[in-house]
Amino acid sequence: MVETRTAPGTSSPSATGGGRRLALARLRDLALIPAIIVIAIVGQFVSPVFLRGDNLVNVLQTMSEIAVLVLAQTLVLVVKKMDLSLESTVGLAPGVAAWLTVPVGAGHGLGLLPGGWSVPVTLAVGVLVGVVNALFIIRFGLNGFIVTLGMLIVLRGVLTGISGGQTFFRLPGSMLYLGTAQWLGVPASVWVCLLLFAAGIVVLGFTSFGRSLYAIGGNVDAAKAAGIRTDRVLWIVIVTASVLAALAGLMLSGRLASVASAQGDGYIFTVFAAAVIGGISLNGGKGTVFGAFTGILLLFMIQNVLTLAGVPAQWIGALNGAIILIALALSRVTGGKVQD
Amino acid sequence: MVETRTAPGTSSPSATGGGRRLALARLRDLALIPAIIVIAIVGQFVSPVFLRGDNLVNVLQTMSEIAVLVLAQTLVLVVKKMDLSLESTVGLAPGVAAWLTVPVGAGHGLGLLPGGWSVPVTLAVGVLVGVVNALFIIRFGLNGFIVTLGMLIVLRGVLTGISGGQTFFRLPGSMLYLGTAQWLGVPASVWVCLLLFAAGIVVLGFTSFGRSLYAIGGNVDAAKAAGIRTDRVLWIVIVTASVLAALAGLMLSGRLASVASAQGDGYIFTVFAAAVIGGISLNGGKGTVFGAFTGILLLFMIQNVLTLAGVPAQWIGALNGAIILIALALSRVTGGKVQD
Amino acid sequence: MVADPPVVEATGVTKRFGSTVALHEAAIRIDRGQTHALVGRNGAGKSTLVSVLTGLQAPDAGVVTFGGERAPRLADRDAWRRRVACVYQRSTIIPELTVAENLFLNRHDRGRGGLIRWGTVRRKARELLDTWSVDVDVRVLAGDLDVERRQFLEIARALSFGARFIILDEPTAQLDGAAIARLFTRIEDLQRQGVTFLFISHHLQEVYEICDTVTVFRDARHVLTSAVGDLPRAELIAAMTGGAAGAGAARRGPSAEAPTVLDVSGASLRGSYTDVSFHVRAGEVVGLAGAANSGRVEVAETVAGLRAATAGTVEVDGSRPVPGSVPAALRAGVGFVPQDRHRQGYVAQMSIADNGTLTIPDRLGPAGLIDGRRRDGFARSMIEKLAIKAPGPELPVSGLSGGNQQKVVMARALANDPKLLVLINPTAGVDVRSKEFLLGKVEEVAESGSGVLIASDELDDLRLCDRVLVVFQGRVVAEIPRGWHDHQLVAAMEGVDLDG
Amino acid sequence: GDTSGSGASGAPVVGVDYPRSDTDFWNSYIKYTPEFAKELGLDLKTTNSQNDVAKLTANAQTFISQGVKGVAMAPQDTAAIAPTLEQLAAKKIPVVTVDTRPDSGDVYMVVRADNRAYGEKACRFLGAKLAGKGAVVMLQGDLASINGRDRTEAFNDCMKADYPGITVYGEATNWDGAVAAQKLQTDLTAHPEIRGVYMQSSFALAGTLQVLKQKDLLVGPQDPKHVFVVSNDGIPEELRNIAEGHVDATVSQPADLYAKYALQYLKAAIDGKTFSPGKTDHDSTIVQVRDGLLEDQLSAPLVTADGGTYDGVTSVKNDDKSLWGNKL
Ligand SMILES: Nc1ncnc2c1ncn2[C@@H]1O[C@H](COP(=O)(O)OP(=O)(O)OP(=O)(O)O)[C@@H](O)[C@H]1O
Ligand SMILES: Nc1ncnc2c1ncn2[C@@H]1O[C@H](COP(=O)(O)OP(=O)(O)OP(=O)(O)O)[C@@H](O)[C@H]1O
Ligand SMILES: [Mg+2]
Ligand SMILES: [Mg+2]
Repeated sequence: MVETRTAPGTSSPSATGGGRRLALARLRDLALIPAIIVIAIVGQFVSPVFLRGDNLVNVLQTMSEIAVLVLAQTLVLVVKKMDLSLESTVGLAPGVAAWLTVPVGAGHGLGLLPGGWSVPVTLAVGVLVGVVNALFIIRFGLNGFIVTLGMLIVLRGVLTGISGGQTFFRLPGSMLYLGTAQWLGVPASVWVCLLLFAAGIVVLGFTSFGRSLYAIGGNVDAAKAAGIRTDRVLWIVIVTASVLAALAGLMLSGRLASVASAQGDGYIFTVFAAAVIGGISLNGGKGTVFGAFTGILLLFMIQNVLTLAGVPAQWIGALNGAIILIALALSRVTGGKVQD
Repeated sequence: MVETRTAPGTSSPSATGGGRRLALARLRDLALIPAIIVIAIVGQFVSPVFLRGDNLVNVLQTMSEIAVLVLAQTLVLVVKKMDLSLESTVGLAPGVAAWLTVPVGAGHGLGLLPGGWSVPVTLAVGVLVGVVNALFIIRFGLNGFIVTLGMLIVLRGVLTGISGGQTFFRLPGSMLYLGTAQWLGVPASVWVCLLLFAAGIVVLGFTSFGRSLYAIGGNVDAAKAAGIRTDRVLWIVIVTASVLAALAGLMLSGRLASVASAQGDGYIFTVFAAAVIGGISLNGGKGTVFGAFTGILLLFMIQNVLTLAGVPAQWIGALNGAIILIALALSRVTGGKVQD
Repeated sequence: MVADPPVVEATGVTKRFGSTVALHEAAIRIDRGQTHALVGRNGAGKSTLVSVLTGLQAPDAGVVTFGGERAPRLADRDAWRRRVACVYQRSTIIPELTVAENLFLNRHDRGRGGLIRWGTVRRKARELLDTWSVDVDVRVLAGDLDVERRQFLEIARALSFGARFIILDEPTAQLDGAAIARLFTRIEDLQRQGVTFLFISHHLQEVYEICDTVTVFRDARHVLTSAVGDLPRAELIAAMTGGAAGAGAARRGPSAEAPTVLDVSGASLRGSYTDVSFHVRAGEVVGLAGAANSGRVEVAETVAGLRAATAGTVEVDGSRPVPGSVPAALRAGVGFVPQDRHRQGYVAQMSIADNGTLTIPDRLGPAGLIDGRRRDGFARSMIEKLAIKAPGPELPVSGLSGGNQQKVVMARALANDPKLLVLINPTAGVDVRSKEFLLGKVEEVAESGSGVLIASDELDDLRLCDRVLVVFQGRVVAEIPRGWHDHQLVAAMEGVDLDG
Repeated sequence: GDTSGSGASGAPVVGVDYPRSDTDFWNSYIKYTPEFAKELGLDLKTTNSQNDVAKLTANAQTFISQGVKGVAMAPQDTAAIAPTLEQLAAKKIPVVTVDTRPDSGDVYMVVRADNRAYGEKACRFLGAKLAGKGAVVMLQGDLASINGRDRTEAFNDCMKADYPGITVYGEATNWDGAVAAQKLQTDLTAHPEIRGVYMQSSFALAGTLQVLKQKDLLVGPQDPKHVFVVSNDGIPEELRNIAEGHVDATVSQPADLYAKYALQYLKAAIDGKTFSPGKTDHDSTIVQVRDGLLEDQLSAPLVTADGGTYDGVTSVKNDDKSLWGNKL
């Protein structure tokens, strides 16, 4: 690059330098594709079932709820916040709906509302949790990590409280729909998940609202000075994330036809791992929805392969973790400093 | 402030303003003392047992191991890093020691080493985990949150792997010592915990090394410019934190006379909550060891009061979480913007 | 004299950052007792040389010697600090630590057992700051100080090491006139004691004021070294830019019947300014001058919608935008260049195109969608109009040099064809060439019928104003028409009434 | 002092530590305990160790501070409890453990059902139904759970010894319904010959049925595609599903009896009674499992729709009034 500097007055970066940086930025989006291909090949060696359509649909179906959480967390991370409480909302939102709608005799709900109310109640709980989070974080200026950590504990506690620790069964039909219906022969939850991701890609990539998320995450003062209503955008993002978590909870309860009082426990670790491996920066303003999708897809493909391979149960955890760490290190090599 | 501006040349912040800010900065250290007093009074109302010496020693003993973890996390947070893997080190370090030293017949260890090796092995595992973390974070420049999240999963998996999910018991005597011995009528683990905190207060408050932690957390470039060997300090901090976690694990295994394969699971939530309520900033460079101690003390006093009060089990979680959130909000009011 | 080895000499120093060559076989030689100026445009490599000379970074190639001996190992920070002290361009104050601790970081006074004696540390800090007449409580957090005090803290610390060679990298960028005078008195003291200085500044008059020798860097290379007296200002600028300096053409003022585009009346903001009233007409350029903390920045930010006045009104082009709302101000026709481009100006990792069009989402496509081609079209025309040096609109702004970053910020301010352009310190930290260019753009905008409000303490910025309003301690105390003398304006800004 | 050992009414104070409050089974236990305490005239203090043995130790210390005369606990980690038992023994506070047997240390009585028997009963039922061939999935709990391990080992041992023609796919699920469903789904895809599911706890119940439904395998027992499902715990939902023909069998853990006999043995200990091995008055046997450790092995019946006998294992019908799941 020295030669570009020799002509005085043309100290501009050479086109190739800029182009290379650009290409890297785009590549980062695809950084996991090689890893996914490798896993696919390994999987096929391990078991010929792996690449069969029904197994791939299985993978997509079982990851669909957590993928929606990853999408929610991605939105929050892009604006440089964090929402740990998503994992509790996954349980609480459908839990409250079940509590209110499951008849007294059948399960141990209160039966206060007819079954048709369950979906609106689930989403309303999502909105409520989001509003409380946003109040603490935006209005009172508290640190998001610690507010949502507190909320995680509180919400989990509330679900244990209302359920008495028991599992809600005999959910109303409307709660089961998303988790059980098939559209065009593919589970509805797979469609919902893919559609939400498609919407996320469009909104974050091709609308000015989405761009304002990156601007806020990158430099909130600059975003404010450029006329972006930063607080309003943050409110929308935090509440949307909670609603998405409630929706994920609805899908999960539908698929399992029940709401366990531990539903969602521990998900947040997977969600963060997927988002970060997928190229979302914890420092805000970086990463794409597509990248996040490849992140969670990779993790679930790995789990599927480990299950098919019949790895001894006691070593699954260590293997899974090691693969995550390796994926992380690799994504740094292929995609530049992904993690900052 | 307008009036202080009228005298030309003294556009300084008014002395009173500065003084007030100063007082606040000091108060932040003591921000939780009122809350602790309130809990003590409430506790005494709830049960006359609460303020009795043996109950208070109970509280100190049961919090001692997690308090050591809080100390470890405090060091790491002050330099603006994070170590989630501490909770797994608590289980893995004594777990490996037990695996190697417990005889084949008695427990299900390998019995490769004599019992006397257990303590050195525990600490060595702590060092090793710290070194791996430091390598990833400092040498390869990966994000600490995500590296240690990966490590959390891996280390937990390794413990499940070597133990086959079973609990190690019949531990060698040297492993039991710290958890069972009494010094001057008070459990040794209480002494160890208090001594470590005292050492932490002195090191972080009154030594150049300790101050360099704050400098690094505040502005790593500035610290470098001031001649601080930042990488070396970071290495020391990360490895020390892991060793402290191993020590906490040793104390816990000693007290329980066993190493469960789930030992330490979920501790990290409590550790973070305590540190942040105690005034440690997640953005580095802020907070004191004493503050962190009041944080964990408050949490354990609350738990003790809830236990004495016989709160219905299913509501303990929610209450505990709510109290944490309230303490957080209050510490913001009394101590300024604690959480940023 | 001749036998004396230079205090420091660097030869053949090359330093690369990825594909960027920051220094290319650069050299400098600084003799004992000299005050040596280093000038060059943004990105010429000055600060990089500083970090090489202070041992923060190792050069890729080249040799640095102190007094004829090779420089110490990079790890041996103490040895470096004995040889050279430095005020870095980027703040090395740690906001979470107290003033006292910042002054004595990593060299605390220690008592028995190696423990820090905080009392002694504080006393020494107090004494040190007293010699600089900096009036602060050494126990407050450094982050609570204003910019100027922080800068003095930085300077006082660097000079307190007792090194005989001191580097000052743009120490005056954050200071107002009185503070600069104080700093220069102090430098002259030390010069008399034989201390050697390397002084970096974009304010060329300062070079002529206190320096003996000047070295010019351009495009990562050493261009020339000369006695200051032998190098007239125009030649110096030519050396920096590689061409002759252009002279700004005179501009006609606004016509008398031009409509008012900004009318501020009776505006007050507690703690910042009181009862401020003024107006700007179409085609007029109005300056808001004043020292740091005078309230001029806050007035400008109020007009731009970043702050809401507690009393009074702001009317832009006949409408009253909602106070404290930037979007409302934008809609009313305000274009805005904020005070600090790094903090408020741009989102570093976003592209030039995105940064430049952040204020005009509605013009990029229907229903909030962004038409990538239309956006890049906008950006290309900006790049062309403002002569931004960049390979294309997709480049992240972080990849641009300082001057070009400021151009992007300016481009965005102009993107919505503003009726009123509000600029705060528009040329801060920008080299002479870029400065001329940016100010020329401002004049062009005024010519085309927009009003311009410039809040700045930079005389060069204010020179093109039709009127300059002087703000002192939150009040507009004077209005000075075009054609003032520097000392007249400076005196007004310092609150000294020359007319008695 | 001595007086602190009695409540205001003069009733003896006993402490009961609940192991966890996030499963239906233990919640039933939590519900029954105060009822029986009232019946037996005991003054009850309760704590909850939330499946954390460190918390259990702290709770025991709280009980000591509160001056209880006896403690019932259900340590889910049977090794780690030894120091606590020593502490209680030093204070001469009798201990009854429920559901688990401490690996070392003495207690007054162990009240538990035989977890190995659970696994064996499930194995025999499936073996009989599958006529000794085919494949089954075992949805294990958490590897860290002793009860889970007992069930796993017994199931595997029995399959290996008596039904070598049946392949067992064991999956660890961390007691998480979603994980269980995910692994079951993968196994059913990879091994379509699977004709039986043994889940070691009711946590996986609904998810398992959903997976079967999605795969069109939730069909009547006469259909050759039928997958035989054996659950564990005996919560009402399982009994209902047996009635509906979706679940074929479950093992009913006696939640009510756990609460009842834990408190009854505590009262006996306070009253100074002693027991010896042999039949009891409540259809169970006390066995001496090691020196000084007695265990009352309560019966945990296999529940089926027809109450039949399967390869030597008798069962009760799902609507039997004696089942705790039918008494809620
Ligand atoms: N942090 C960086 N990382 C990589 N490349 C950079 C970085 N900063 C600058 N560059 C590249 O180096 C080029 C040269 O920058 P420099 O500051 O020397 O430009 P310049 O000619 O001085 O422009 P101006 O006059 O506008 O300041 C920049 O255009 C940019 O592409
Ligand atoms: N750490 C770095 N990483 C990448 N590029 C860098 C780094 N530091 C400096 N550069 C690049 O090196 C070149 C020289 O930068 P330097 O800071 O030395 O310029 P300067 O002459 O001090 O400019 P200014 O007048 O703006 O302070 C610039 O193009 C700059 O962007
Ligand atoms: Mg430049
Ligand atoms: Mg510079």
